Amino acid sequence: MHDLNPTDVSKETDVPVDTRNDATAKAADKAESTAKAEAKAASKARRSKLFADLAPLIGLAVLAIAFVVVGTSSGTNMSYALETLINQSVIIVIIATGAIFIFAMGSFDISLGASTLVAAMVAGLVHNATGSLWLMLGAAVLTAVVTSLISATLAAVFNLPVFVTTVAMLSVLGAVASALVQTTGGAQIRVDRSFAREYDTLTVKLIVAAVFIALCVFLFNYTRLGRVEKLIGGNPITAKLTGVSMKLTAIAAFGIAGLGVGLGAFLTVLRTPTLTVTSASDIGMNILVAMVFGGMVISGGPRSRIYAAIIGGISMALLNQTMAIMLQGMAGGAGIAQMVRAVLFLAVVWLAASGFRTKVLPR
Amino acid sequence: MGSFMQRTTGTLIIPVGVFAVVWALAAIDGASLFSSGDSLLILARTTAVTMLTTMALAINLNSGRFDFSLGAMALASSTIGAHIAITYGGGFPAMAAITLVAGALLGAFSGFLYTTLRISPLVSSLGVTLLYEGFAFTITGGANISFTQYPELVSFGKSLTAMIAVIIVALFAVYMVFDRSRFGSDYRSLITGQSAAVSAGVKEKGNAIRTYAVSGALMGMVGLIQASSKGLIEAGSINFSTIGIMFTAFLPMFVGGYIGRFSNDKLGYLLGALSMSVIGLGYSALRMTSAEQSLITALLLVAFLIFLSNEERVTRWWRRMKAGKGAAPSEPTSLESVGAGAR
Amino acid sequence: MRITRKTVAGTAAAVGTTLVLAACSSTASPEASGSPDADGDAAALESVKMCVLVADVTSSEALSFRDYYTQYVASEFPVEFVYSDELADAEAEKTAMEGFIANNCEAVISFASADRPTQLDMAEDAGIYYAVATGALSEEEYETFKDYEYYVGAIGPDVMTEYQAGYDMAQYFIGEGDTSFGIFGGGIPYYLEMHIYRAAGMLAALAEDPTTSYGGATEMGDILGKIYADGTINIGDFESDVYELTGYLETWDFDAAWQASMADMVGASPDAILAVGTGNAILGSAVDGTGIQIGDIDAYTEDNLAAMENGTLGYLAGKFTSINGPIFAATYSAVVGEPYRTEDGSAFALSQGYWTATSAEEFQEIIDADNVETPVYDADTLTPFIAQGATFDEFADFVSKYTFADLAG
Amino acid sequence: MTNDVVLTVTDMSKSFGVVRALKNVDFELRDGEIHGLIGENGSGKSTLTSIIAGSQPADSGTMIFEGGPWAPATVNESLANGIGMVVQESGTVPGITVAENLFLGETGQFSRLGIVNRRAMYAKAAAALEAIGVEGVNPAIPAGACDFQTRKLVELARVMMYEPKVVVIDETTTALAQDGRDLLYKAMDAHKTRGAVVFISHDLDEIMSVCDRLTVLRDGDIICTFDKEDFDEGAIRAAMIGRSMEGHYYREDNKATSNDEVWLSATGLNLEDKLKDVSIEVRSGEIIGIGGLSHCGMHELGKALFGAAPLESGEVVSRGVKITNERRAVRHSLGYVSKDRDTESLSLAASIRDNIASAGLRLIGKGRGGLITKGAENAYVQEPIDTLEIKAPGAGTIVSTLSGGNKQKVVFGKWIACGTEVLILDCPTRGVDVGVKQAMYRLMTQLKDEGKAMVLISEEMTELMGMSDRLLIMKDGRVVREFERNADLNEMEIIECMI
Repeated sequence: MHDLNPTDVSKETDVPVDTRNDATAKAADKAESTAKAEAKAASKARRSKLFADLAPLIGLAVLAIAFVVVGTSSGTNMSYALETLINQSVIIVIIATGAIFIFAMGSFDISLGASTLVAAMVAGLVHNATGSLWLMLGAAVLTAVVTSLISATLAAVFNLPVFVTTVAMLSVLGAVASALVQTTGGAQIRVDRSFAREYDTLTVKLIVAAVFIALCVFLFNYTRLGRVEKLIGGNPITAKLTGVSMKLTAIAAFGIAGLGVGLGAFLTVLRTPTLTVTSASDIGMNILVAMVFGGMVISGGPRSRIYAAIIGGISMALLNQTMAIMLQGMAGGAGIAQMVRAVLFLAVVWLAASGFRTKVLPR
Repeated sequence: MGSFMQRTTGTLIIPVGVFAVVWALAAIDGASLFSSGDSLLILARTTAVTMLTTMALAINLNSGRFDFSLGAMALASSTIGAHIAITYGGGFPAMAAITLVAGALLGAFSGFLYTTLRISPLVSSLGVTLLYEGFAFTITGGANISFTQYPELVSFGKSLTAMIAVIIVALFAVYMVFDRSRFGSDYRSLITGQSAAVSAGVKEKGNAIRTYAVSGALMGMVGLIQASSKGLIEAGSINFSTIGIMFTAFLPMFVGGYIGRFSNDKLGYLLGALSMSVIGLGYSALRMTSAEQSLITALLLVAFLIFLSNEERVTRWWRRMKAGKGAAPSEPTSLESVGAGAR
Repeated sequence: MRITRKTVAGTAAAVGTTLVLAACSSTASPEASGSPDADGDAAALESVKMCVLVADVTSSEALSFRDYYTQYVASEFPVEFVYSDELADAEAEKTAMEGFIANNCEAVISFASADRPTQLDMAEDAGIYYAVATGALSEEEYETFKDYEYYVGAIGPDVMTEYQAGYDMAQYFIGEGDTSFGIFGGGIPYYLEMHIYRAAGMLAALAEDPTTSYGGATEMGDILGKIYADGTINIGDFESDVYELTGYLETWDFDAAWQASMADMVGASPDAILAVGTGNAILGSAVDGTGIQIGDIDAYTEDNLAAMENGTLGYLAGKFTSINGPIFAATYSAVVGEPYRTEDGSAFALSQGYWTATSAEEFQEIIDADNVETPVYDADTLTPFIAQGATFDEFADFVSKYTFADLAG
Repeated sequence: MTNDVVLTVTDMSKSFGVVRALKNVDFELRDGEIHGLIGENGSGKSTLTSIIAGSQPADSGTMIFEGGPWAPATVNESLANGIGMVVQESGTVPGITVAENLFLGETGQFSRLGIVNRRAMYAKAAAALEAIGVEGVNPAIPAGACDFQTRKLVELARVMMYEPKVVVIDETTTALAQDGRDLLYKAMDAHKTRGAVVFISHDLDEIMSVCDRLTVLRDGDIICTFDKEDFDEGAIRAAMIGRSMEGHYYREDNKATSNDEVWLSATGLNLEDKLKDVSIEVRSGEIIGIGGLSHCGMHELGKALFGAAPLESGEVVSRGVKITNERRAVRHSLGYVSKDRDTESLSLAASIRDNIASAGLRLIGKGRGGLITKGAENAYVQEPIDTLEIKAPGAGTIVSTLSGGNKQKVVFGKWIACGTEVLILDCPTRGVDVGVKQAMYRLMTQLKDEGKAMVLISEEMTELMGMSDRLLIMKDGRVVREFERNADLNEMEIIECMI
């Protein structure tokens, strides 16, 4: 799942590189042509890179336009629709942004949806027991971070492939969730409605999102953590031989992702105070789609972008709403909507990957 | 290679061990694994389904290609098959044939998308999953396909002989295709020597598409069996609700990879699937809730992974000595490659 | 791949075509009946946009209900129905509600019960009418919401009706002289309320025999309590000198363990299998030819008819196709300004039960009497209760006369 | 040897982007000769041979092979029609059997209805291996289970199997130990009776002893062709470099010097069969050379000294600190340059900036509470880029687009920038051209003068002799002999104890 295997890249540029090798210190012309060649190659790389980075934004723009056009033409209440847009994307965006720390390292966590549910349930139970908002928040974050760290430590200590570890985690958490529900001796964990409504406001959501995303952007772009994660994602061996501790980095990454899940779970409780074993069932895959939609390279590495989750999350919400308006309640509409989603998804990914092709097929 | 004894032991220790343990547990609980007359049928049927799924997953994962769309292919192909068979008649033969062909085509298309778009296979499989789920949904408008009025279409999944036949034929076919055929040796050369093989003139794109097609056909068979054992097809499953089946294939896949070191990984997938099915019977004999079941299965998976990775550590030296199986064709299913395939 | 104008064009095309495809298919939508500007602030009497929350879009029951609304009612009344997608959980319900509100629905008829309170609050805040078409609010929920201005009310089997349905089913088979039973508990482990009450009803019916009890419990309350505590049914706890509980199955996992349990239940060849729901769909092909009869609570569909004809389905309690006619009438009436309120001015909570068939003939009568083309709740029957000044009591009386005898007899 | 020409290349040119890899080259290969091609990396020899062998087309020019026009589309087509090539980087596939490797992409010949007849395949494979004198290799075992040398010979066998008229052997010998080389030489000699051999090598001595004629390329031009009788090392080297090397290529002094304090010491290192009770000491201002055949364990030693090998026993101490893993190593200013640059020392998809900064992120963040600003980072990165003269449009350039030499400079830059005191260099000049090589040697000398400690692991004897203060020779995981730097070191003597 290495997006561009180092070896392949070198293969592709092998011969030209060879012929460019002997810039003997004195042979000026040669040196020049070498520089030129590399300049050319580099600027080409830059161009395609730029385009690839823009692709998700283009997608976002197209979708936004489509949304406005379709919305207005079918008399949609746009202001409400806009608010809805935020409501529906903010949780995904938060969790996915945290998850980018995991994916940047080339790791893959499929259990995020399940841990969101468990964290939300614990938070709900805690609130019902204590009636405190802050304890509930704390419980959500704590639970999520702990579950996340369990996967991380399992994988790190026994050096298991993270993905499969999280596959196991997925079903463990599922079992935990149904156990938690059983404690209430009922179908669901219910948090007091009026309490939830009181805090289920745009302000709360935007504040939580802003704070967490700011933190992530800072850590990812302005501290060592983000850099070493991209390094690991790009080439784990090199990272190790450059003195990066895989285990510690992994644990840090999963910690942050856990924090994101915790906050997401917190908002989930506020948004839907009735939690069942099926709650948050879509989140796990949706954050994946959101990230990729936003231009995240699923196998991580230098091209990881912390903003991918935001772009992708909003794009998806836009798309879903547009489709909902257009296919209002026609039989099989959901199916068509999903097929359209698939095509757009593939189109965006294809553009985002353009300019990073290799001779052999990507893996 | 190891002696015949070692190989036999290595091959059989897991299935036999599992059976012994489960049987003992059931006995302690005063229950029997084969309480009802259908137990054997169920054993065969679930073994078949798990084995086919495991193979479908493994043949691509060996090449570092992760495929979320397995369940979607099973769903879409069986929906197509059933829909046509019910609308235009033709009975079970038609339904079976169409389902398998549809599966192969869906697989090939998935491979075509991946090789043409040249994006990460995992990502393209996400798109394909959405596409095929949506497709199946659109065919029936989201309604389940029920066979209550067409019992003849679902007799197949109730026949023990049919299920055993499926297992044998599939096993033989997959073995011939991947271990003995020209396609197979190209396929295996691409696994560990992608660039070298390509520069030696192996057609990677075509090989990949064919592999996906095989995987699709296998899942088509899965869809067929499930349709006939459930008596309905839940064509309304969307939003990735089909990916679950893939997760059931991991443990048997690792078991298969382990067994493959001693004999052949394909045989390993069968034995792995068999072990899982026996455990399944055990769950029901011990009357466990589905929560308990998923918990235990998960713990088994982790435990086995831990065993594998540490066994790798401990026996590294030993394995170097008997370098024979060091990088045998079956090896890629061991942890490293899944690490690479799905870190 | 080098990025060329071609690439971009290609992609643009892809995006374009998909959107177009979607657009076309939307115009092809069967629900696009009624004038195009039906929605929005167009005078309500002309046309009403009603949105329907459905948790289940795949069962034949759900589909027949849908057909009654979108094909019959929508053609008889100036109303446009907009259906939600399948709603897996509370989040999905909320998302769907948001979509409805954003798209100017004037009323919501809800078949989704994951989080009714939230739905009610959202509807009240948005000022659109909200009606419960299946199940009913719990006591305290009703107390909380009965005064909501935009809460129309609920018509449907309340939990007691569900309990009764289970009880009647068991009684029927006992009457047939059956003594050994299997129980299909469906969503009990998910604490699906109606399934739990139905199962409790079945056990209570058996427990009327003095030697019989479920873990010592013989009364509805105790039995319910035990099921809620266990989250399942343990046949080990079933004690009786007369009856035998030979097997129990729940959920729809279809995995090895589940299949084995099902095989056990069928293999024990009880006289009958009492299903809390979807029994024929799940077990039909398994019991086919074993002589075991299924008692089921489902809908009057072709599949179930076929099953009853070939004898696998012995008893069916089911909602008839047009059962949701009255709630539509009440909702419509409310939208156009004549909501029904109880004498103390609160939203109504009316109960309706099932129609039962124990033979292919009865079954046939029922579907002849009530179907999408000629429903028992047809336009003429419903019109008097839509903004025609009918009182609440008249309406309640109209709703309470729901039996086959009342409507088709 | 007969003198009739088997292959003529006329006026051939090939460009990659703005780089002209071949400039109107004329080349002539005679029947029955072993024809050497020599020149610096990228002088065009690989490009020329790869065109001849069909792995890429020329931009212009013509080829005549055995009287007919020659323009193979693929390697396999070329092979099938009489010209085969054994390439530099290993072309075998580990996961499939030796036999399947021999018939890679060609297993069709054994298959009926798509099913491969393995017995026939193994038989033919065994025959092919014996034909080049390789015995005791079971064609049914996976290539991955064979040692590197055997795999190389399998490639050779794969080519020879087709009994091509012309065989191109591209820098294969670097991978071979003496016995392997002998097999190769034997095969080449034997082939002279059947056709001609084109032999590419960096090893001047080797090429001079093996070849009948040799052609020197430089910057995509053919400079001149020597006949065996007028082979002269000086002349050939001059022709290669196109100038007499001014200044010294290696260190100027002939004396072993170092400060007193020991900066890196390893005692009793054991690692499987790779390292057997190895102990070494490196002092400040000292360059320790470590030489041997490629599988003598010296590369493992390099990793072990950096804490990157799972040692069974023994310990590595640097200035009082026990080096137990890479992290500690870097924390205590050790640096490691791997011999596998692209896979172990660089993140190819990342920029020069990211790569150089990667080892010094803590330094960049120092004093800012770990905050890494663009400015600070650029400043940190720019210095090594300038001092090492890394040629690229900017620090943001993706490393994979750089030439081998510049890539290696980036690796050095990474370690120099973070103030590494102890540098472990594993084949630091592999695949690097003379110019960069010289720069590297100068840099090493400079670092030595600054008092840094260095371990230079290399397969190039001249380089080791030219740079080391002390030279340790390893064999089968043991240090067998130590040489002190002095004017009259005898290369033959050293090579003796390697083999």
